[in-house]
Amino acid sequence: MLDAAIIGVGQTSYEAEKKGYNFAEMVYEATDQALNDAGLTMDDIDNVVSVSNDFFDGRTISCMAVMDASGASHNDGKNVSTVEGDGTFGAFYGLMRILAGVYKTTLVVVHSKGSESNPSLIYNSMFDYIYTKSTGLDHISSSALQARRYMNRYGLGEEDFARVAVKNLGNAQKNSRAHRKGSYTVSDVMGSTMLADPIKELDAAPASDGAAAIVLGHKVVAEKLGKKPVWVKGAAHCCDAYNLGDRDLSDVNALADAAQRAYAMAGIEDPFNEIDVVELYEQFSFQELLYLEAMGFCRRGEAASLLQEGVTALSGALPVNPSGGCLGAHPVLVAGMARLIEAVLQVRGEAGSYQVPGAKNALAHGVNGPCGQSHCVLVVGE
Amino acid sequence: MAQRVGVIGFGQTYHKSRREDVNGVELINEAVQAALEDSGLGIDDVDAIIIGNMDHFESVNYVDTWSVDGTGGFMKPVMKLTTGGTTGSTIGIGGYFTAASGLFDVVAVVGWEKNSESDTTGAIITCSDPVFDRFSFAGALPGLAVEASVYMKKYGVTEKDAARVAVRDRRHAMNNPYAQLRKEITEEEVLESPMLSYPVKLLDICPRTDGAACVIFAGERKAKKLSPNPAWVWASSIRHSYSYFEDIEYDTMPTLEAACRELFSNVGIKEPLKELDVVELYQPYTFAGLKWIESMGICKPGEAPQLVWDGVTDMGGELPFNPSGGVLATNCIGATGLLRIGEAALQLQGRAGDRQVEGAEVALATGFGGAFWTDMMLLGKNPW
Amino acid sequence: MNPELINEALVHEGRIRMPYNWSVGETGSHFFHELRYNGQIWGTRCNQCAQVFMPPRKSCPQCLEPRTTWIQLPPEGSLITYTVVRYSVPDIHPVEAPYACGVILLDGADTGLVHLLGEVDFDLIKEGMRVEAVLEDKEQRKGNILDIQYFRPVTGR
Amino acid sequence: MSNIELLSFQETLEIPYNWSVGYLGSKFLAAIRDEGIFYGHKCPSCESIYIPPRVVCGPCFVQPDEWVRLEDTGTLVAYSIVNYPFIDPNTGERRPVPYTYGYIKLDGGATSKLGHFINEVNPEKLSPGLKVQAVFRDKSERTGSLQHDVIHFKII
Repeated sequence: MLDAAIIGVGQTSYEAEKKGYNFAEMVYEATDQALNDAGLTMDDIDNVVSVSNDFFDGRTISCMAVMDASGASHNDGKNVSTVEGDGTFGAFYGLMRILAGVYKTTLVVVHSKGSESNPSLIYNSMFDYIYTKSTGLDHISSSALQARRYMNRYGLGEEDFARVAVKNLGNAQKNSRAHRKGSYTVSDVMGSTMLADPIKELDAAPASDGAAAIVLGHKVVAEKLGKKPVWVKGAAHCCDAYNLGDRDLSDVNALADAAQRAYAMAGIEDPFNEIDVVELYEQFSFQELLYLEAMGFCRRGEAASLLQEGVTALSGALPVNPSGGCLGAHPVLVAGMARLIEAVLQVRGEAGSYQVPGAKNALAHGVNGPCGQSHCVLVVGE
Repeated sequence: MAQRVGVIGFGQTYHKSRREDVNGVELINEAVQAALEDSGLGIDDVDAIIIGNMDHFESVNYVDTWSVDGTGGFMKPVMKLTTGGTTGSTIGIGGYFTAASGLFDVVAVVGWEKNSESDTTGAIITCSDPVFDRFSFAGALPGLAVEASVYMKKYGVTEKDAARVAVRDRRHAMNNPYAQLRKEITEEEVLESPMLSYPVKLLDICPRTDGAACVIFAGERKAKKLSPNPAWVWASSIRHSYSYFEDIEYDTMPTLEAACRELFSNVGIKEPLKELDVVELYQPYTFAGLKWIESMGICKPGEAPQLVWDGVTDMGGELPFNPSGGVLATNCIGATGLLRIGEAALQLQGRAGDRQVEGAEVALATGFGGAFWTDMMLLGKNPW
Repeated sequence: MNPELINEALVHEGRIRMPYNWSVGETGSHFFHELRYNGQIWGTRCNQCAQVFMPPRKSCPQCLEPRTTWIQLPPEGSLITYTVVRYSVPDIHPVEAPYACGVILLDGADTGLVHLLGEVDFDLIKEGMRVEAVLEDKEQRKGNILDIQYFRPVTGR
Repeated sequence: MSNIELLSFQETLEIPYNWSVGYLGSKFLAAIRDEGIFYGHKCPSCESIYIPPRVVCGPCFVQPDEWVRLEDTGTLVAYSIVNYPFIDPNTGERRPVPYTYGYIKLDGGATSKLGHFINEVNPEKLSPGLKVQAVFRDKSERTGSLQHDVIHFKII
C-alpha cells in the first residue's frame, strides 16, 4: 500500500454535447464537487495537476483555459503541472507529487469535449507522418486491425464482442452520468452500422463531453481531512512499441506489465479473487476482453467465456465496468479518470444502483496511444 | 519511500535552425543516447521516461507514444507533460518528482522541438483563447514588447541597457559548443538590428531551433552508485496563474516573484545575489535579463542595468547568468527549460568545460512560458 | 451553476489550419529514394538484436543500438491482420471508402507495415494470405509511402 | 546511402472546431450583439470586474455573481503594432499586417482588460493612456462574435 489516498471525487454528467459549457466551466463544476466531496476548500489544496489534450481542445497549452477553474491561480498561485494523456496518468503524476513528500493534497482535474471537433482527424494525428498517417488510420480503423488479430488468434466471433456492448450499455442505464445506455440485444449490436470490420457502431464508444476531478491526500492528512479515504494500493504504467506492426496487437504486453507491477505493489497474487470490481478503459467492446486477459484475470482467449458465463456482469463474481464503462460515456482523457472515480465509489459503497456488494478492492485502468500502446493501472481499496 | 534526487547525466543535440538530416524521433534519440553515454548507463538502467514539447509546433498528437523509438520507452513507463514555454522546466520538475516518489530510481527526461517544422508565431497563436483572443493575438513578442516598454518608462532603462544583456549571453555562447548562435555581437549591432515590436529588436530575442535535450535524474538509492558527483535537486516551484492574456500585469512579474518567495524561503535563501553561484535564466529576450532579475530579488527595482553593466552577471562576475549562452543563443522550445536544468547540473558537477563557473555550489534554473508563467528548480553541489 | 443564465449557448466556429514541413531524415530519405527510383523496399537490421525492422529505423527501437544495416526485402509477404473501412472521412482517407487496409509482414522482416490492400474481394481477405506490393508507375512516384499503391493477393503461383 | 536528397514532407493540416463559448461568455457576447453593451463580471470577494466573464475568480476561487454594465469607452493600457510576417492559424495564410491590437480597460470599473484591434498603425499617434471607443458593426449584421460585432476600437 502507498502512503496516499483518494479523498475526494467529482464528475460532471457526460453528454454528447455540453454546448452551454466551456472547458473552464466544466472543470469548475468537477472541482467544486470534488472539494465538497472531500469536505475541503481550495485553501486546503497545496498543488494541482491538470490534464488536457491540445488537439481535442484546439489549443496549444490547452491547460491555460483551466488554470483559474482548477485553483492553480488561487491566492498567489499553486504549484501546478499538466499531463497530456489519459486522466489516470494525471492521477499517477499527482500521486508521485505526494509520495515525493513535497505536497500533501493534490487536486487533479481533467476535461475533454469530443463534440467540438472531428475525432478521426485528431486520432489520425497520432500516426507517424512518414510511413503511416497518409494511409488514413484513425482510432476506429486501427482498433479494427487489433480486433481482427485478436479474433483470429483465439477463434472469437463478433458476437463475443457484441455481448460486451450489451452488458456495458445495459449497466450504463443505472448510471445517471452515462451518455449512451439502453437495453440492447446481441442482434441489435450485430445489426448496427459496420464501421470497420469487425467494429460496428455499438461496439464503439461514443465521443462525449465532460470533466472530472479527484483530490489525493498524503497519509498524514488523508485520515484527518478526508471523510472517506480510499487508499492507492498499487499503481503502475507502461508503454509498448509505437508502430502497429512492431507489436502483436493481440498481446498488449504493456498492460500485462503495468498490471503485474501494480499487483506486486498492492500485494495481490490472485487478481481474480482479490479484486472485487474492475473499471477498465474499453474504447471498443473487444478491448474489454483483451484487456481483462492482459491484466491476468483469466487466460488468454478466455475472457469471452467469462462474459458469456455472466462472471463479469454486475451480479457476477468479477463485475467489469458496472458503471457502463467507456461504451457508456467516453470523454477522451476524462474516461480513464472516470474509471478511477467509479472504482473509488465502489470501494466506498457509494455506487448506488450499480454498487458491487462488499467491494473492498477495485482496479481502474486508463489508456494512451494507438491500439492501447500505453496503459496505467491503479488498484484502490479500503 | 520518498528520496532525495540528483542529476546524474545530461545530453543534448547540436542545435541548428533546421535539422533536415533527422526526423523528430531521431532527434530525440540523439539526446537520449548522449545522456546515456554521459551517465554511463544503458537504456535498461532507465526506469521511467518523461517527455514534453508543444503539440502544434510539429502537429503530433500523443508524443509520448509516438516517440518511444527515440526515447527508448519501449516497455517502460512513459508520461507526457506539456505547459507551453515552461514545458522543458515542467518536465524537469516532473522527472524530479518521479524519482523522489520512490516509485522509480532512474528517470530520463526528454525535451525537444523541431521549430523549423511550422511557423513558430502561428503555432504560438494557437495558445490563445479561440473565442476572445485568437483573432488579434500575435504571438509571444507583443506581450514582451509591452512589458519592456512599461519597464523602460518606469525606471528610465534604455535599449542599450538591454543590448548589453544580449552581448553578454552571445559572448557566453562562444564557450558552449552546442549553442546555435555562436557569433559575438556588440551593443551597436543589437541597437541597429531590425525593430520587430518597439522596443524589441531582432537581436534582443531568442532564435528558433531544432534540438533536443535529455537529463537523467536518479533517486538517492542509486544516484551515488551511478555517479561520482550528482547535482542535487534542492527544491522546485511553479506558478502558472492567469487564464487570459488580458489579465497579465506587465509592470510586475507576479509568477516569478511568488515562485521565488516560495523557493527561497523553502531553502532559507535570503540574499540570492550572494547565496546563488550561477543562474540559467529562461530569458526569451534581453529586457527579461534586467527586469526579471529584479523580480527575483537579485537587486532592487531599477538597479539591474547597473548590475549588468558592472559585469556582476558576466562570467567571472559575482553571479554569472547563462554561462551556456542561454535562450538568446538556443531555443528549441520544449527543450529550452530542460537545457537550463542540465546546464545548472553541469556547473555543480564541475563538468561545464569552457563555460564552467569556478566553485559553483548552488545553481538556479528557471522556465518561462504560457501567460507569463514561471517554473524554477534550485540545485546544489551537496544534497539539501 | 446558474442555469437561468443559459439564455442561449453560442458556439465559435473555427479551425486550426497550419502548413507543416516535416523532416524525413536520412534513413527515411534513403528508404524513399530506393522505393522511388529503384522500386525496392529496404528495411534495417539492428546490429545487436538482429531484428529486421520495417519501416526502417535509424537506431534500434528496442535495444537502442545505434548501428543498423540496410537489408533489401522482397515486395512480398503475408497479411497479419486487416480491416475494411466502411465509413468516410475524406480529409484523411487516401482512397474512397469502402477500402481495405492491413498489417503486412514482408518476408525476412520482423515487424509489419501498415498499408492499403487492393485488387481484392473484401470477403476473401484472410489473415496469413500472401500479398505483394503494387508500386505506382515510376514517373508517378513522389517519394512517399503511397509510392506503394497497395498490397494485393499473390495469385497464379 | 550518400548523396541522396534529404526529403521533407509539406502538408497543410486543417482541423475544424466548434468551440463552446460557455454560458457566461454567451451572455457577454449576446449583450454586445443585441444591445451593444459590454458587461463585466464582478467577484464578490475582491470586487474585481472581469472581462470576459469567468466561472470563478482565479485568486479568490469565488464565483463572480454580479453583472456590471461598462462603457464602450476605455483607456488603452498596452498595445502592439504588429508588423512582422506570420501564418494565421485561423486561415493557414499570412495574417495581413500591419495591424494594431491593444488591451483596453473599459470605463465603468473594469479590472481586467479587453483585447481588440485599434484602427491606428502609426506609432506617432499611439501611446498608453489614450482614450478609445468601440466601433460596433451595424446591429443587423452582428452575430455574437467579439471579432465581428466590434469592428475595432478608435482613438477619441
